[in-house]
Formats: sequence, C-alpha cells, structure tokens
Amino acid sequence: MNDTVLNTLLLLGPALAPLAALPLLLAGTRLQTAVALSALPALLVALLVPAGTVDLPWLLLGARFGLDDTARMFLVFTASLWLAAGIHGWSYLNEDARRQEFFVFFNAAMAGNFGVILAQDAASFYVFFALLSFASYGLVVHSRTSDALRAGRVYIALVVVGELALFAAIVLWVNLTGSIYFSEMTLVSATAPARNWAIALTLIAFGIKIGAVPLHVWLPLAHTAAPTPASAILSGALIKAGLLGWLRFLPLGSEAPGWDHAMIILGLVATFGGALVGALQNNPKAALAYSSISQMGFITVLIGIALAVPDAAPAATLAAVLYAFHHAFAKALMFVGLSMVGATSRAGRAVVAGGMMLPALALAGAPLTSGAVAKSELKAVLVAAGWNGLAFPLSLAAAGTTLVMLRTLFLARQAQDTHAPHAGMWAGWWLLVGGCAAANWFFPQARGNYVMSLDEWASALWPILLGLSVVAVGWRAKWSTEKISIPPGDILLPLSEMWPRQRPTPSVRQGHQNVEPPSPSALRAARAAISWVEVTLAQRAGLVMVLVTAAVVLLIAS
Amino acid sequence: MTDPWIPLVAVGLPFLTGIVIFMLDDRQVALRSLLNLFGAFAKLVLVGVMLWGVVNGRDYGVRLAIAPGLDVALHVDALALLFITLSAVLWALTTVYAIGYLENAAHRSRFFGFFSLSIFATTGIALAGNLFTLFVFYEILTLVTYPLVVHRGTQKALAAGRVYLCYTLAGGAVLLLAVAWLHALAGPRDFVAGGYLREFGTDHQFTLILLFGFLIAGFGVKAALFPLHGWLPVAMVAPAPVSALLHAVAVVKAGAFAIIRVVYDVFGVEFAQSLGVLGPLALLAAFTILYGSFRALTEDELKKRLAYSTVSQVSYIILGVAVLGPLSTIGALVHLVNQGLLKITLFLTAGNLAETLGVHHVHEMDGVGRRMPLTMTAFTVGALGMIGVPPIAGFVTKFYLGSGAAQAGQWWVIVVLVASSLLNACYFLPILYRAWFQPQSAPWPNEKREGFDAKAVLLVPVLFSAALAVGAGIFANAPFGPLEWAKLISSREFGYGP
Amino acid sequence: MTPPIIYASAGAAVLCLGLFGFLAARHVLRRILALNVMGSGVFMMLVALAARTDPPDPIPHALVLTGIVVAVCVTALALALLTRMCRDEGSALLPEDRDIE
Amino acid sequence: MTQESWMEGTLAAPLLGAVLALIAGRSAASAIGILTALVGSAASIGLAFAVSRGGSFRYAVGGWGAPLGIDLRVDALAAVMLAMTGVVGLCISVYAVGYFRGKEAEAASSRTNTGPAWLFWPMWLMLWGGMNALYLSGDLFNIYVALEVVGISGIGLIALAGGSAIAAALRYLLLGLAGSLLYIVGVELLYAGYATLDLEQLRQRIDAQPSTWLAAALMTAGLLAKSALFPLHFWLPPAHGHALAPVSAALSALVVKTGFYLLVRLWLDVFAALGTEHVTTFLGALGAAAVLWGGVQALQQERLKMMVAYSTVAQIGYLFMLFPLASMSGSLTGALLLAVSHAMSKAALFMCAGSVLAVYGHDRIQSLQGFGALMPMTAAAFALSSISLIGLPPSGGFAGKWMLLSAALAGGAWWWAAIIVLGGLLTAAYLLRVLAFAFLEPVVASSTRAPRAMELTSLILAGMAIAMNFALLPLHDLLHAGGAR
Repeated sequence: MNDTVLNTLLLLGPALAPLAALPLLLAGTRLQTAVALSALPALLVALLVPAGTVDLPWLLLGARFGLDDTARMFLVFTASLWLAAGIHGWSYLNEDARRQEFFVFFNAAMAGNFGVILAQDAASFYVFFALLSFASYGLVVHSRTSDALRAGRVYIALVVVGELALFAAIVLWVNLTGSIYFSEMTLVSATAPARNWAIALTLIAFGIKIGAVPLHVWLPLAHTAAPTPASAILSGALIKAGLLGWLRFLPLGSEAPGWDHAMIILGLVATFGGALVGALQNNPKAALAYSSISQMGFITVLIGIALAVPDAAPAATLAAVLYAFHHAFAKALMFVGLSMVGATSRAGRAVVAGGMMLPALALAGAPLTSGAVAKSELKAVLVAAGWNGLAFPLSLAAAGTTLVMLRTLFLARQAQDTHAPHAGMWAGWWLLVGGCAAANWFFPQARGNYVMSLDEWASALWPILLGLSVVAVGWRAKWSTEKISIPPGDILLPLSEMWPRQRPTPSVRQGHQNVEPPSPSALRAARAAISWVEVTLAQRAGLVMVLVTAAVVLLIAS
Repeated sequence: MTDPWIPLVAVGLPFLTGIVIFMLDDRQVALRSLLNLFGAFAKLVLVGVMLWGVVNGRDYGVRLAIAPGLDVALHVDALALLFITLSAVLWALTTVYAIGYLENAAHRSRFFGFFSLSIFATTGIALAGNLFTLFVFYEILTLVTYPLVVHRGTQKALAAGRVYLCYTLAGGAVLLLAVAWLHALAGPRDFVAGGYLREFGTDHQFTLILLFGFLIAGFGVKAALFPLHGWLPVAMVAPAPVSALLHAVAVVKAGAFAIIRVVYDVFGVEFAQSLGVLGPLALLAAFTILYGSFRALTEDELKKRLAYSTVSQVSYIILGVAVLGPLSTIGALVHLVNQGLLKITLFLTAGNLAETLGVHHVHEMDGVGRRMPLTMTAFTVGALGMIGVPPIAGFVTKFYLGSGAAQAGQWWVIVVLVASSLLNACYFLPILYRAWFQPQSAPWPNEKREGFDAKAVLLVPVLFSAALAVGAGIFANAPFGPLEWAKLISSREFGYGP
Repeated sequence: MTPPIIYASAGAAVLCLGLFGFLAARHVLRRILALNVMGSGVFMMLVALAARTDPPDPIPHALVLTGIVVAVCVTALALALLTRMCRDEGSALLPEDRDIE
Repeated sequence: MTQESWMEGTLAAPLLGAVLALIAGRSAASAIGILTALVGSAASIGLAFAVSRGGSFRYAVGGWGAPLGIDLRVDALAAVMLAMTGVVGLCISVYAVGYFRGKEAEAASSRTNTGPAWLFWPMWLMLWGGMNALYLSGDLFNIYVALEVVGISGIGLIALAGGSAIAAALRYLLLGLAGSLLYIVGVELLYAGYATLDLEQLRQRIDAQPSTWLAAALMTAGLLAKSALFPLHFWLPPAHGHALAPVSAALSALVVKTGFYLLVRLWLDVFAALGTEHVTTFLGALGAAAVLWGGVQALQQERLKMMVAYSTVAQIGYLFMLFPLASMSGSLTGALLLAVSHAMSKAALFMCAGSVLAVYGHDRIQSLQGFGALMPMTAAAFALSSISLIGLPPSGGFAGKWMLLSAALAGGAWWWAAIIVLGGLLTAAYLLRVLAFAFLEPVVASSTRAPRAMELTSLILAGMAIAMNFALLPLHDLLHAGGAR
C-alpha cells in the first residue's frame, strides 16, 4: 500500500507537478517564479528513479504508469527541454501582460507531455495526449495576432482529427490485442481483421504531431506564430510525443505489408521536401520548422524500416529514439537562440553565435556532435536491415539540412526579434547549450563510436561541404529567395474552410412545421359540412329513429 | 426478504412534496425552498440507503393489484438504481439552481410543484417493475412536464407546449396500444433480465416485430429518435432549469431508459436480435446521431444548439443498446449517466449566461470567458466532454461503445462515432473559441448583474455538476462508479462480464 | 277477425298515422299532436291486448291508465315550453327548422 | 339495517325530498335538498355495500309481488349505478347550493330575473328519484315510468335556464317522448308474446320470432334516442350546453347513463337468447362513430360548455363499445368503471364551466387566458377530469379503457382498440386545447370569485375520477360476487 503511494508519487507525480504548480500563479511575484521550474521533478525522476510501474485500478479504465527505457529516454530530454524553456520563457515574457495565461497553457501542456511519456496504458495515454494537444493551442495563439489565430485554427482542426483517429485506433488496438496495457498488447498477426485500419489510424493520429507529410501543414504556421520558447517546445518536445505514440501503438516487430514502404517513401519525401522548402523561407522560425519536418522524415524512415524488417525493429526503434533525443536539444537550442541574438555586449553576441553554430552543425550531422552519432546509428540500422540503398539519399538529405541551417543563420543575423536577453533567458539558453553539447554522452551504446574512423568523417562531412558549396554558388549567382520563396504551410489544404461559420438560420423552422394549422378555407369547409350533417340529423330525427329500428330488426333477423 | 417501504417512500416523497408546494402561496419563498431542498436531499439519502441495501443483497419491491392480472409493481434492481441515482443527484442540483434562477419570478409554487411531480414520475419510471407500471409513470411524466414547458405563458411557449403534447401524446397512444397488446399476448409479466418474450420462440413473429416497432416509436418520442425529435428544440422556450431537467434527466432519459428496459428486460437482447429488429434500430440511432449533430451546426441560438446536441447524444445510448454485446451495453448504460451530467452542466451554464448577461445566441458570446470565467470553465468541461475529450466522462462512453462495436464486428459504428465527435467539435469548439480567445465584440444584450461571474447559487450547482462530469471520467473505474454498475447490469443481462 | 284483432290493427294504424305526422310535421304543435295520436294508438293496442282473455287481463289496463297520465303530463309540459318559446323567439319551429321556409 | 331498508331509503328519500322541497318553497328548498342528498347518497352507498356482501336480491313492495305488484330488485350492476348516482348527486347538490347563492347575488346586483331558481331542487330530487327507481325496478313497465319521470324532470331542469335552453328542452322532449313511445310499443309487443313484464321471466321465456325482433328493435331505438348515441345525439349538446351548470352536470353525468344501463340489461341479459352478435357489433359501430364524431365536433366548439357537451356524445360512444366486446372477460368491469369515472369527471367539467362562467361572465374558450392563475382549484379540477376523460394514467378513465382495450386485443379485434386509442387522442386534442389557456399570460383581472363550494366540489369530483383508477379490483369483485348476469 505504502509503496503504491510512493510509486504513484514518483511515477505519476511528475505529470501532476506542473498542474499542482499552477496555483502559484496567483501568489506574489517572487513565488510565481517557481512556476518556471515545474519540470524539475520530472527531470529528477527521469535521472534518479529506477524503472518500475504502478497500477491504479480505480483511475480511468484501470490506469498504469511507469518508467521503462523508452519512457526514461523521452523523459530525460523532454523534461530538460521544458525546464529550460520554462526558465527562459519566464523572463522572455517578462513584459507580456498575459504571462500568467501563457504559463497556464504551458504547464498544462507540460503535464500532458510528461503524462504521455509515463502512461503505460492506452486510456491514460489518450488522456494526457489530449491534454498536451489542446493545451498547446493556447501556446500557438498566445500573441492573438491574425496569423497566430489562423495558425491556431489549422492546428486545432488537425488536433481534432488526430484525436479522433487516435480514439478509433485505440479502440481497434485494444479490441485486437485484448488489453489496454502496452506491456500486454500482443503482436497482432497481419491477417487480423481491421488491423490495417488500426495501423492507418495510428499513423494519421501521430503523423499529425510528428509533422509527417502531408499532415505537416500546421507545423510551420504554429512554430512561426508561437512565442520563441513555445516554438522550442513544439519542435523539441511536442512532435516527439508523436514518435512515442508510434512506438507505443504500432505493432513493431511484426510485418506490416505496404505500410512499411509507404512510410519509408513518405519519410524520404519529408526529408528532402522539408529541406528544400525550408531553404526557401524568409522567417528563421519557419525555416527551422521545415527543418524539423525534414528531420522527422529520418525518424519516419526508421519506423518504416522497423515495420519492413521485424528483426531490425529493436535497433531501429532505439535509433529513432536517439535521433529524437539529439534533435530535441539541437532544435530547441536553435529556436531559443533566435531570441538571444539581441544580446548587447560583443562577447554576448559571440557566445550566442557560437551557441547557434553548435546545434546547426549537430543537425547537419557534423562529426563530434550528437548529430553525427545519431546519423551513424541510423546508418548502422540501415545496414543491419539490408536497406543500404537508403544510406546515400539520407546523406544527401543531410546536405539539404546544411542548406536550411545556413539559411536560418543568415536570417537570424538580420532577425528583428532584438530585445536584450535577461538573466533568465541566458540561464535557459545555457541549459540547452549544455544539453546539446552533452547529448551524445547520454547514448550509452554510442560512446564506442564517438571516436570515428576516417571514412566516417568523410561520410559525415561531404554533405555539409556540398551544402556549403551550393550556398556559395547561390551567393555568387545572387539567387534571391524573395523571388522563389514558398509561404509557410505550403500545401495548406483549405482546412480553415471546414471551420463552421455562424450561418443565421430561422431556428424555429423545426418547430413550426409541426404546429402548422390547416388552411382556414379548408377548416371552414369542414366546419360547414359537419354542421350540415348535425342540422339534417336534427330535422330528420323521427326518420333516423325509424331507420335505426329497421336496422336492428334486420340485424337480428339476419 | 423484500422491503416495500423504501421504494414507496422514494416514489411518494417527491409526490407529496409537489402537492404540498402547490398549496403554498407564491410569497412563501423560504418555506417552499426548504421543502424543495428537503425533498431533494431526503431523496438522496433514500437512494444512498437503497444503494447500500442492494449492494448487501437486499431486495426492495412492492406491488399493488389494479385488476386481476394487472399490477403496479415497483422493484429496485441495478438498472433502476443507476437511473434513480442519476436523477436524485441531478434533481438536487437543479433544485438548488432553480431556487436561485426563479427568485422573484411568477407562479413559482406552480413551477416547483410540477417540478417535484416530474421527479416523482421519473422515480416511478426508474423503479417500475413491469411494462404497465413503466407506461403509467411515463404518461404521468408527459403530463407534469407540460406545465413546465409552457411555464412562461407566452404564445410562443404555448405553441411549444402544443408541439410537445402532439408528439408525446401521439407516442403515448401508440404505446398504450402496444403495452395492452403485449399484455394480452404474454399475460402479466415483470421485467426480467434477458427478457420474457423469448419463450414465444418463433410464434407471433410478425406481431412481436410490430409491437417492438410500436414500443420504440412510443418511447422514441421522448428519447427524440429521428423522426420524433421535433418537440425537443421547440421546448427550448422553457426556463433553463426545465431544459436542464428535461434534457438531462427526466424526459429524454426516461425515453432512453424505457427503450433499454424494452430491449433488455422485455424482449431480451438475444431474442430481439433473432427477431432482426436491432439492426434497423441501430441504423435509426446512428442516423439520429449524425442528423442531430448536423442540425446543431447551423443553430445560432445556444439552447437550440444544445437541444440538437441532445438529440444526437441520447441516441448514443440507443445505439449502444442496439449493438449486440456486453461492451456496447456498458457504453449505453454509462452514457445514460455521463450524458446527463454533461448536458445538465451545459444547460445550466446556458442559463447562467442568459440570466446574468442576457446572452442567448452564440454570436453574442465573444469574450464571455473573461466576464464569467467559472461558468465558462464549466461550459468548456461540458463541451469537451460531449466531444469525447478525455478525461471528461464522455470518452468512457465512446470507448466502450467503440469497443462494443468492434467486438460485434460492426465497424461502421466506429465510423459513426468518429464522425459525430468531429461534428460535435465543429459546433462546440467555435463557442469555446469565441468565449476564450475573442475579445468582447459588443455590449452584453441585457446585463442584469455587475460583479464577478453569476450569482453563487447559480454558480455552485454548475461547478458541482462539471466536477462530477470530470470525476466520472477520471475515476471511471472506481468502485460503485457508474461504470461499475453498468458492468454489473451488463453481466446480469448477458450472463457473463465483458 | 275477432274484435281484439280489429282493435289492435286499428291501434297499429293510428300509431303509424301518428308516426307519419311526427316525421312530416315541422311545426312543433303538430308534432306534439302527432305524438299524442301515436300514444292513442299504443293505448288502443294495449286495451286490445287486454281483451284477448276472458276475464280481461288487468295489467294492460293498469299500463294504459299510467300511460295516459304520463302522456298528459308530457303534453302539458310540451305545450308550456312551446308557448314560452313562441313568446321568447317568435317562432313555433325548432331553430334547425326555421331557416327552411 | 336490512338490505330492504337500504333499498327503501334509496328510492324514497329523493322522491320524498322532492315533494317536501316543493311544499317548502324558496326559503327552505336548498336546505331540504342538501339533507335529502345526504340521506339518499348514504342509502344508495349502503345498498351497494349490502349487495357486495349479500349479493343481488328482490323486494316485493307491499308484498304483492309480480305480476300485479311492483317488484324492486337490485344486483351488482344496478348497485354500481346507484352508488354512482348517489356520490355524484351529492356533489352536484353541494355545488348547486353555492351556485344558486352566487346566482341570487348576481340577480340582486343586476336586477335580472333568472326565473325561480329554487325550483331546481324539487325537480333535481325528482330526477334523482326517477333514476334510482329506474335502476331498482325489475320490470319493463316500471322502467318506462321511471324513464318518463327522469325525462320530465330533466326537461324542466333544462328549461330553468330560459332563453335558448327552452328550444333545446323542447327538442329533447319531442325526441324523448317519441323514444318512450317506441319503447312502450316494444314493451307491449313483448307482453303480447310472453305475457310478462318481469325481466327475469322474460329472459327465461324469450325466443327468436319476428314480433320479438320488432319489439327489441323498437325499444333499442327508443333508448338510443334517450342515451343520445350517434346518430341520435344531436339534441344533447344544445340541451346540456345551455342548461344551468349543475343541471348540465346532472344530465351529462347521470341521465345519459340510464339509457346505456337499460340497453346493457336488455342486450347482455334479457335478449341474450336472440342471436345478438350482429346487433352488438352494430351498437359498437355506432359507439365508434360517436367517439369520432363527438370528438370532431367538440374540437370545433368555441364555447366551453358546448365543447364539454359534445365530449359527452363522444364518451357515450365509448360505453357502447362494451357491446361487441361483452364476451371478453373484464370488458363489463371496464365499461362500468368508464361510466362511473365519466360521470365524475364530466360532472366536474361542467362544474368547472359553471365556475368559469361565474367568474368570467362568459365561456368563450379563446378568451379564458390565465384562468389557471385566476382560479387554480378550478383549473386543477379541469386538468384532473381531463386526464380521466382522455384516459391517461392514473385515472378511472384509463383503467376502464385499459380493460376494454385488452378485451379487444385479447379477442384480436384490433380495430376496436384502434378506435379507443384514436378517440383518446381526439379527447386530448379538445380538452388540452382549453387547458393551455390556463397558462396563457397576462392573467385577465376579475373582481368576482367563484364560491369556494363550487370550486371545491369540482376538485373533489375530479380527484375521485382519478382515484377510480384503483376501483377496478373492488368493482370486479363486486360484479362477480353480486352476479351481474
């Protein structure tokens, strides 16, 4: 009993802490600051608490929370991201009138995020996933500008679709596997009815979060519209929840004919498309958003391979998680960095510039960075799965990444977002720098190939050089992205159209067609006829009596 | 051992309360309020006693012979308890609310009198032990709710009342025919889990199908099944507590509950299946769900939109009934409760808006979230719950309905659920968007009250019901929760648990 | 053709005459008279009925006496009402018959 | 007390009271009336109990015995009708006291002479006595006499209202007279055939032959005219619609039942030997027609009292549906309960109409808005009696219709069932149409209030009509203990 309480505290507590912290917002200014640290318990739990689970049968449909390896990995980077973003954001929004409101949504989303990671059963996962999705809406529309509201509309529409897909997917999976607990979900044979539906719905539900093509449209809009720390979270943590969803629900380790290739193709499209479109952006945030899309492309490919080659599934999943880990820190740092470029002192600017280069290189996969490690893991998986053919295109994609990064740095130099960073922002930023630099030290099995062979150096470097040279050529040729830029939300379907407009309708129609009286003339005619009969009866009373008598006689006689 | 007194008191209490209240003068506010509250909370206590007793295997029942082979029978079983508990709790809430809502309105004694009587009827429906009794109380319910619908006494209200009576009385007539016919056919029988008509086997096939149709038609009027839903949106002229009571508890639920009784305890779900009547019923319910949602999209008047959403939501229950299988049964039964909690929250909040700001239409709701944060929080809970966003009660229902459909291999039901949830989102989210993320665009139509949010007496019930709705979701699996009862009943019906 | 039969058939004939009058007449006074004629027919038949046996059957006589009393009362009442109606409404026809001529 | 003394009380009290009231004149009439009503109703109820204990019995007045003397006899059927008459009659009397007090006050204020109101009492008590005599008499001729007594006093009562009631009374009189002539012709044909007037002996002797057929037909036609069954109903609405409220109540609630009662006696008892199923179907069909026709007519009416009167036409039709269903168990119980609860609710409705007239000065339905708020008790009475008339549970009307309905369905005669249900809907349509105005705002202000006695009695009667829902079982036992047939 007692250790149930303790476990609950440890394994569910991190998710509830941010919500528990909300009342502080009503407290005095000094106390309020503590809200920025809401993610601390989660981080501590991730680093210190041993693996384990706790069952809460009375909660939801019989809830189970716990830390397994996947959960721990996710929790580590998610928690540190939220922590950094919280600290940074608190002072970033110092002058903002709606800071409290922002942190309400911020903490709610945080709680959702941690809950998603700690949940070990479908229902709880669903609950926290919804919390994460809906709360993030508040982050997207925080500025209330028309762009922000538009981004919000697109986002929420996709969220609803995703939620519904997820609902259906969960229903199907639970019915197919016969359990709501992830650990007990059996692998369903490829022939099971509705399995394909389940997979499709799962891909859609989480593909929206992860920004898989063509469900990525919300991502550039939202990242651009949201305040910088929020963008960092969206790109660093939120979209990773999608990956987690795939890992939790997809039947990795069993065949999924058709789906595997579909995902690999989609992944490749995302990697290249994201890179190219990103390179043609005029807003650094948008560029970063597209880079996220492209990076998630890599992960999509990995999942595809896991579905294609069941034996390679464990390695592939691990690689995917590592990739997410690395990308989370790097991308978050890039975003936050964008808000630091207003640094006043020369030294400060230098430091910030350095702080931008680091994640840029990491994302491009330069040696000695977490990116290189992640990418080499990825390649290892490709080799093991016998999909070496993908190695080259993925490296080529890295070149694209380089383009996007250069574009971003270029745009960041002339960024307008220039108010001098406060101490808090620095603190958050440094935290991320540390994380980004140390990221690869978290990869236990990665330390081995941290010292890389020459050809590995080569294979890591040539895409970058390629990218640089392309940019150089472009520089000489004076390509102007003003001419050939693509607006954020490229293929944005007319999703906003699906938003119901208020059509003023005569709302009592329904009622009135039921109380319609017959037309007066008809009524009068009926009245006349009736009264005629009545009068005639009265006049012919005797006759009627005689007739009745006759009738009765006949009836008896018959 | 059967104990006759508890059910008798449970039914008699609201009746007496109502009668006494009729006697009171309109100005005796304190006494009347006291009576109301006494009635409401005494009922709660009674229900508690019954819950405790039934859990400890006690049997409450009483019967009174009307004619040879014709009894009025009250019996407390799990299903009855589920419904009566719901009604008792929500009655208490609505009573508190109504006292605040109607202070210094006209004809209050009349209003509260009929208010109590409608709970008397609802209790009777819940405890009815056989079809005859159910029918009797069902008709009583029709009568005692009519004065509540026309309470405002305007021509519009009267027209609405006329529509209401047209539908309900016509339904009642069909019902009378069906009930009497069944009585003539099968003799005096009490409700029994698994139904008692199965012994007919293959005789009277046609008649039984016909009677099933009649019964569904009769009860479907109150349950607002598709062609018979017309009265519901029109009845929106009634005061907010009435809408809440009618739409969340008394009338609509009575219809759904009665249909549950018919399918499970008269025909028996397996037998109904063998008659081939469940399929059409499911289709009808599904259509109603989508139709209601579509109509709700276009309604600008808040209460009307809610009404159509009710049309759609109640059919979830019937859909769950019509889909064979324990899981969907659980979904149906638990939705009986969840929809009640959510809908009453929504209607009471709508009442708050109307009472405090005179806001009746969606387009007037810009920025109302800042003006009435607590009320709108409750509203948000209700709306999200209706969409099925966890952890609010609604999602439990949808989960079980979906699982049931999957279990029965009727995948199309899942499609319907998803589609309807999408529509719900389409007509609820814009409201939330206006309320929370839009600045106030125009002065409030008729601001009756300065200061924070609404009157406390209006606010507390709303928040409480919202809390209940959330609780019913978060602690769904908790012992003695609605879900527990639903599982119990379902296992009773199917002889095996889900 | 015994006297009773003759009386009886005569009574029947009178009855039918009265009935015809009742059917044909609109004027209320005529109708009242017609009804009285019918009554007389009935009484004749009753008396004839009594005469079938010897000594005559007393019961029909009793009936006739009672019947006559009743008929007188009713006729008186009818005439009273008729005069009242004429005074009030200026017509000896029932409302439904008035518009005809 | 012995059974006989109950019977004597039942018969003698009203007749005696009538004479006394006539002698006492204006001053004491109402006092005597109330007293008589109390005694009479007490006696009839006591008689009913006696029957329920001891079963049916005969009583030779003066010890002569049939054929020459007058035999009184009572069985369960008669006992029920007597009890009904007693209870409703008492309420009507109480109501009348309040009613005429109000009338006199009105007359005093506005110098309008509304005729010698006190004459109501002797005539009403005479009517009552006539009905009791009719229920108690066991031979066809006494029944004839009783019918005439009822008819004459009834006509007098109608005429009390003056004005257009006179014509109505006259029409009623002509038809009633014609009817009773047909009846007496039938009686004499029967006597010619079987040399007896006693119902019992007739039942034993009767056999199928043309003269009997003619007799049966003539009597039926005459009684149909008296009980205002479609198509011989036309005299009823104007008569009941224009009479004074207590009079309408008495006529609609009680008098029309006498014809029904006699037809039940004849066709379900005396004439049972003739093959009757066609006739019963015919009567049922007429009843069905009446239900629909009366309903439609009532829906047309603009005046409350006329509407209620037409509803009587429809409700009578319900009673006649007994005939085709008589062979089904429970149908007689149902029909009787229907008759009883109709008596109560219809009387209550006419009383309500009277109260409304007293307060509003008119009874145009369209302008009765807010009478719920103005006279809540009356509105409640109206509502309750409407429930019973429509046949909504719980009410005597419902229980009765239920029995008829299940009898029809048990016999597979679903068309009768359909008519019963349909008629219920029609009833609902015209009654609730009125009831809706009770809620309409704004309430018209009116200074005059209806005397409490009036509102209260109507409410009590309506309440009884509802309570009749639970009278089904006792009634059933009574009929089977008392041996209705």
